[in-house]
Amino acid sequence: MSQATVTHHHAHHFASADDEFEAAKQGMWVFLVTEVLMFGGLFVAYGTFRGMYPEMFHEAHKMLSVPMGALNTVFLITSSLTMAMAVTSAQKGLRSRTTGFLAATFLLAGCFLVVKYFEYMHKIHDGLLPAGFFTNHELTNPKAPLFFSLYFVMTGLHGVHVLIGMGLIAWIMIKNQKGYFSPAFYTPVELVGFYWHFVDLVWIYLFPLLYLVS
Amino acid sequence: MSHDKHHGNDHKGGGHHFILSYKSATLVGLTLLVLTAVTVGIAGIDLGRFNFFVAMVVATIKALLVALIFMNLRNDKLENGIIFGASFMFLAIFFVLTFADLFFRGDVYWKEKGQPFPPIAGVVGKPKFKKAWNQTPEILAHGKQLYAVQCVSCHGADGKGDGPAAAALIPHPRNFHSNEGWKNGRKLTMVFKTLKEGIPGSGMASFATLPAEDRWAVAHYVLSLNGPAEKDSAADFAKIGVDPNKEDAGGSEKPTIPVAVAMERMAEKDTIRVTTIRRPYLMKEGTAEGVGAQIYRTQCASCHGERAQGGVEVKNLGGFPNTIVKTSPIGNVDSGRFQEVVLKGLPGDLMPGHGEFSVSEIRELYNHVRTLKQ
Amino acid sequence: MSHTSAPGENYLTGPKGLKSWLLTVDHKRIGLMYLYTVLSFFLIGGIFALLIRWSLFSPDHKFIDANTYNKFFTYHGAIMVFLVIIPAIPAALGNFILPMMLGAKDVAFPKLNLASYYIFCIGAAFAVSALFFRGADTGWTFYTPYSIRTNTTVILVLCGAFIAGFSSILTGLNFIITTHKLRAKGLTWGRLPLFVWALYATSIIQVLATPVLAITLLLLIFERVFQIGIFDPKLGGDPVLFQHFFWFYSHPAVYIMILPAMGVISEVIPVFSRKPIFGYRAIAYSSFGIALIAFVVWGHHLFVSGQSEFANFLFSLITMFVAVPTGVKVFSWIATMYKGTIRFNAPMLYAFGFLEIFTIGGLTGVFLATLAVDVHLTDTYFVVAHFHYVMVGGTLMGLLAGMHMWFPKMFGKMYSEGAALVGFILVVLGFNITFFPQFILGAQGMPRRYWSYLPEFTFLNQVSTVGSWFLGAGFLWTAIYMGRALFSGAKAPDNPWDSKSLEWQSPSPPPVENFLHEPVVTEWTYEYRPSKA
Amino acid sequence: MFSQAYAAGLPIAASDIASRWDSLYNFLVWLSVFFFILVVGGMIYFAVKFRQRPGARAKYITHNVLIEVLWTIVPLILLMVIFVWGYVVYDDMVRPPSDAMEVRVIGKQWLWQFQYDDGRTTTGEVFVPVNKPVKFIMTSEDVLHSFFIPSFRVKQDVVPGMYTSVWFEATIPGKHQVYCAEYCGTSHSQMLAQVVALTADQWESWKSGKQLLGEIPKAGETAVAKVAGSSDAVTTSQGTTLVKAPNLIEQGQKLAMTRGCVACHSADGSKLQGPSWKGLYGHEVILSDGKKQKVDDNYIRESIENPNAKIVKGFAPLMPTYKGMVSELEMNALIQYIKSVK
Repeated sequence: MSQATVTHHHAHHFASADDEFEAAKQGMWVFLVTEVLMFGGLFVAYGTFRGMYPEMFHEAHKMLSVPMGALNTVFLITSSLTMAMAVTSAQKGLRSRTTGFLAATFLLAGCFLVVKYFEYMHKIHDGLLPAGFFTNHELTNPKAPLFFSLYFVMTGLHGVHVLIGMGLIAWIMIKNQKGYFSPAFYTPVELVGFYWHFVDLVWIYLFPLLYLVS
Repeated sequence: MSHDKHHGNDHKGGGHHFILSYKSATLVGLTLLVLTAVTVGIAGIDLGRFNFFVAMVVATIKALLVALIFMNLRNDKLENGIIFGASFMFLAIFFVLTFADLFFRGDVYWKEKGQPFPPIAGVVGKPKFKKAWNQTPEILAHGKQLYAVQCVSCHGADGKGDGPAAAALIPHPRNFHSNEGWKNGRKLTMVFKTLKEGIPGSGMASFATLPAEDRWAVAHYVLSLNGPAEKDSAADFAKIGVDPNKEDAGGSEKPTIPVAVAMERMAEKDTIRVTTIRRPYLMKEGTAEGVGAQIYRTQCASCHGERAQGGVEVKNLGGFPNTIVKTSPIGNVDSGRFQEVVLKGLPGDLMPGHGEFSVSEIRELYNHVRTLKQ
Repeated sequence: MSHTSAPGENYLTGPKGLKSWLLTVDHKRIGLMYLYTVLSFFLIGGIFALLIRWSLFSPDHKFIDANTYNKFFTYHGAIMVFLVIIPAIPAALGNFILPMMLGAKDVAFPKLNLASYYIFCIGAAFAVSALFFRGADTGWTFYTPYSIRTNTTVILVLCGAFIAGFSSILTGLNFIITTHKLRAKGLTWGRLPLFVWALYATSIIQVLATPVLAITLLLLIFERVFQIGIFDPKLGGDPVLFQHFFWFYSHPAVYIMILPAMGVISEVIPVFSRKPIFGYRAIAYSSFGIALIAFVVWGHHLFVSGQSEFANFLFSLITMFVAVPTGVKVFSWIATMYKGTIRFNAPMLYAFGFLEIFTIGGLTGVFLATLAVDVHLTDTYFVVAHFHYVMVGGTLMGLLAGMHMWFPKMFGKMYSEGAALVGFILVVLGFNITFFPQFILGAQGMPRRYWSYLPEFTFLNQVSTVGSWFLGAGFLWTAIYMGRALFSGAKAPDNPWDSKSLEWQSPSPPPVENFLHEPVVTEWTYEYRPSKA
Repeated sequence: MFSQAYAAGLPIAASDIASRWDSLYNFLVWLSVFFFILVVGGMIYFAVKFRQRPGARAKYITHNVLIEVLWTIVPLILLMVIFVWGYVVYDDMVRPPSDAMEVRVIGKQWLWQFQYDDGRTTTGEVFVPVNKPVKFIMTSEDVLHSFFIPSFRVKQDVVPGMYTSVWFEATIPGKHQVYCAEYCGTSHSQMLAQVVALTADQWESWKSGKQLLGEIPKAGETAVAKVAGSSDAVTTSQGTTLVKAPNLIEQGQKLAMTRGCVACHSADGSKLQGPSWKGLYGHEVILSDGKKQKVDDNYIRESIENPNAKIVKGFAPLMPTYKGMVSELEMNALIQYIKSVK
């Protein structure tokens, strides 16, 4: 068979492993569709309030730190790159290299969350909180608290996705170390890769929309 | 970008799996980083309304790179592309039709994009004054500037309460050159508090929209108009929630809630917090007057008359200053309804709610009213 | 893993014990578990319905106070919508039938299927747990800002609906992939049974719309917990925006409820008319037409909400188009009966019931789509009657038709046709007596969600309440004879209705992996040649 | 003829729009009856005629393009007719004539409050003249409500933080029932009110505030007794006594003075720190960014609550917020006053 130590049997209701792979992949795409629409709701709310109060967005976004946002963008994009490389390694059956790339992805995701943590702490300290708890006195626009509601909900939901992603990456890293994957079977690696790229994709939009309002 | 075409192992029945080469991946990754730099760079240049479009176009290019190459949609089955693409189509529907409402509601909310927000002097940026409650020539000068902009119209250029608008205002705006009538004492902290909260019912609005340091500055200036002010005690600072040992302008003053939010919170609490017990009416030993009678005398008699008979002409009760209303007698209602009316008031009928009474106090009051009506 | 059945063994008699059921990945067992769960919630929701109707028997002398009443109609709505009607046909019947109709051994992701079931149960547990705290009194629509202000435990119901939503998403995902990847040899798209088409269209809606419900409910939960203010006018938000969010899901959800029922009817009518379905392509495509239009009409729930006149214009116009594919389906079903040889078995009776009730529901829908007319009728009992005619008439009649149709396949037993006739008469009669007066009440101006009403509405309300007893009795009767058939029914043949679709080509009840031999399809599902009649 | 026959199921039609609405409704009813008979009648007929009988053979028919096209196109045309008809009536329903009398309505849990230009407020009853267009400008203090008057076939949600409006021209005097049609909590079903449409005589009495109105019957029913007496006050049929108050404009003017508005806003066109109110309402102003803004109720409200959102060109953003310091009643008075400064 292959060089894999553990042989993967495809489920009995599929005609072949390849069919199973295609089905799983398409399932993942459909799942990502649901994710797009879930985040999409938040973008609609964002568009609504930005359309209504453009000057408020302009004023409020200045409270966000562009360098931190940019740094996080770099972290996520790089992690997407390492993830893509992890998938390539898995496809080629290079186990330790796969683990290495996955670990790098995991670390970069961790860095992202650490930066996010400092950003959050800073906002909390300044009273830049969701509307009901907003206590900042530098922002004078009465609608400004809404910006921070959106900021926290959007980045928060994204952050939760990053956390879940980290869990998934850790999981396939362990599985990979146990020799579960081979060039013949690497579906989970590829699918987690999809998920991770999607998380990156959301951030690609969040960054300019929240940090770079003009 | 080149892709290594990799044939799956034969035993799988000839599935074709595309493997992205490390080189291509790196190239895409670098492109993405460059594009990020472009986004940040362009945000600094003012292109008017095009900033937004450029940012979105760049983001979309990045998203496409990720989807097509990292997620390999380029070589994937067409149906997967259609599936993923469909999500954006439906999202677009969501956007377009929602906005067909929100931005076409007559003139209710609609506002054209790109309206710049006019900057307010001294609002944005870090506090300039540390421990702003300590008077310095700089802060006094700053206060004078602010006074000229914010206060002159009512309080007058010299602070005599004779600004152009003063004549119409009742009560009249404060004359800062007089020591009379400072209810809370002529103290820095109390002026600061007034600036923050306004004086409801008078023309004095809240200036909580000004940063704390600006309010300190105005307070300094106002007090400087007439001799030395009273000393602020530690308790005074505590009252306004400022820790004078801290460095920044607000001290540990909890940053001001916008007045609007504060008012709404207070308003909301009042209607919910029916069980809050204030105890000014405890039976005094040795007096014949019961709790119910005390409450009635202090809280109800002014409108409903000594014997709950109503018919008193009342002015300026909550509604408009000049409204004259004859009150109605207290009706014969059961205790449950009585309690409800006392707690919540009769909205629209000028009867205010008294959420501060406890249930037992209301019961006493009810019994007293019943005896009055007999 | 791959357990092949011994001869004579079926999915019911296969692995034994409670654990084998609770941990099963067999779509048939999961389908049955869904069915039992859904029917239990139907019982609970139905009891609330009867209590509401009983409370409305007279304008005063209530046995429940206004707050309790508000909670009851909220439970009734939330349970019936989220826990009964949405999962009833897709998750219960669909799970059982879809893979069999496709000639597959199971759904594409059997473990995910089981997970969906448990997610559903967790969501349901959350929603129902509110009953034991301070309840919820927002109505199933959770309109802000009331849902932000109320001091009931609405958050539990929100969490419940949020979680149950994921079950719906995953089921939809599973069905889409199953339909794409696991069709039997020769089963081309053009040969697929219409029930599959309907479920496929439903799944697409589930996948596209439910995530928006998830984010809506999540935002509402945040609204209550973190005061984010997006939907709260006191904090600068917009309550009408919530209605957009909510109905972006909930209007398509109406089609999640009705499309599968239409699929069932499309199966029943040809089988019992011994004729091919009339206008196969038109019906199949109209399912997609409906699914697509479902996403662009939600604003017709907002005609008087303060929505812009421009949006009202658009939404009213687009809504009119829904009636066209719906009409095409109804006309095609009637045409299918033309020159057939019609048998009056229970499933066909319920198809008749469906046609009668759904036609009224559909036609009154046109009233509500018409801008001016909607202004007066919306938020009155007219709307209540309309959506009960569509959702109960549609989904429940479809479910009953489907249950009677596939009961022999599921359990290998037959029920008594006589008893089914009695049940059918009680249900259809009770339903019409209950809900038809509500059209008149609504036109007269009685608003919905009223605990008490003006005396002039008393008579019609009493008629409606009496009708609800018939309806309740009908369901009870159905439960009794179905239960009896389950234990002591006559043994059912493999294909009692002489149907041509794949699930009937397997034994009743089917073996664990559905078919004894891998099925190969050579003709259209509705190839009912007269020679066979 | 049809409409007479069916009208039994509808409330009294007390406005011109209501009669037009009834025609459309009745058209829909009879159209529905036709299609119901077509579908269900067809179903029953086929079920009986083609029931399974010995020797009967089903015919193999799969489709028929002509009939399928027909039953797609014909309903489509009908639906478009219905849509246009519905839209035309709707358009008149939501566009009040410019001379409509205005009453301000505030919905709160669980009552309706009405505020007139002459400064009086009533609760639970609103007095309007017959045969004159009346426009209600509505807002809510707490949650969503919906103002529903079946006799006029109009309904409009009342939304906190926003003004919506509804208008009608009553043709039948008497009391018309008002319901709250948007679920608003415990006493939703008790949140009722009456629109009291007054005849010309009664309306004069009400306006002068000098005479009792007496018992006013439900619209379409005859009066039991009509008491006309002389008194200082007008008694509503619920017994609330209303003493004459300054009218809404005067109240607004007073408020503008006591709240310090006039410090910056003149009523005579002179330029102070803020724009003068003279001739402001209903016109467009140029904002600081060059955009145009029509001055209407919502803009004034926004400018009071969130003054710096839309600054008129040539003025500095100085105004403090009055959000939370002006009640809904006062807000209405202020807007009415600003509107009156011509």
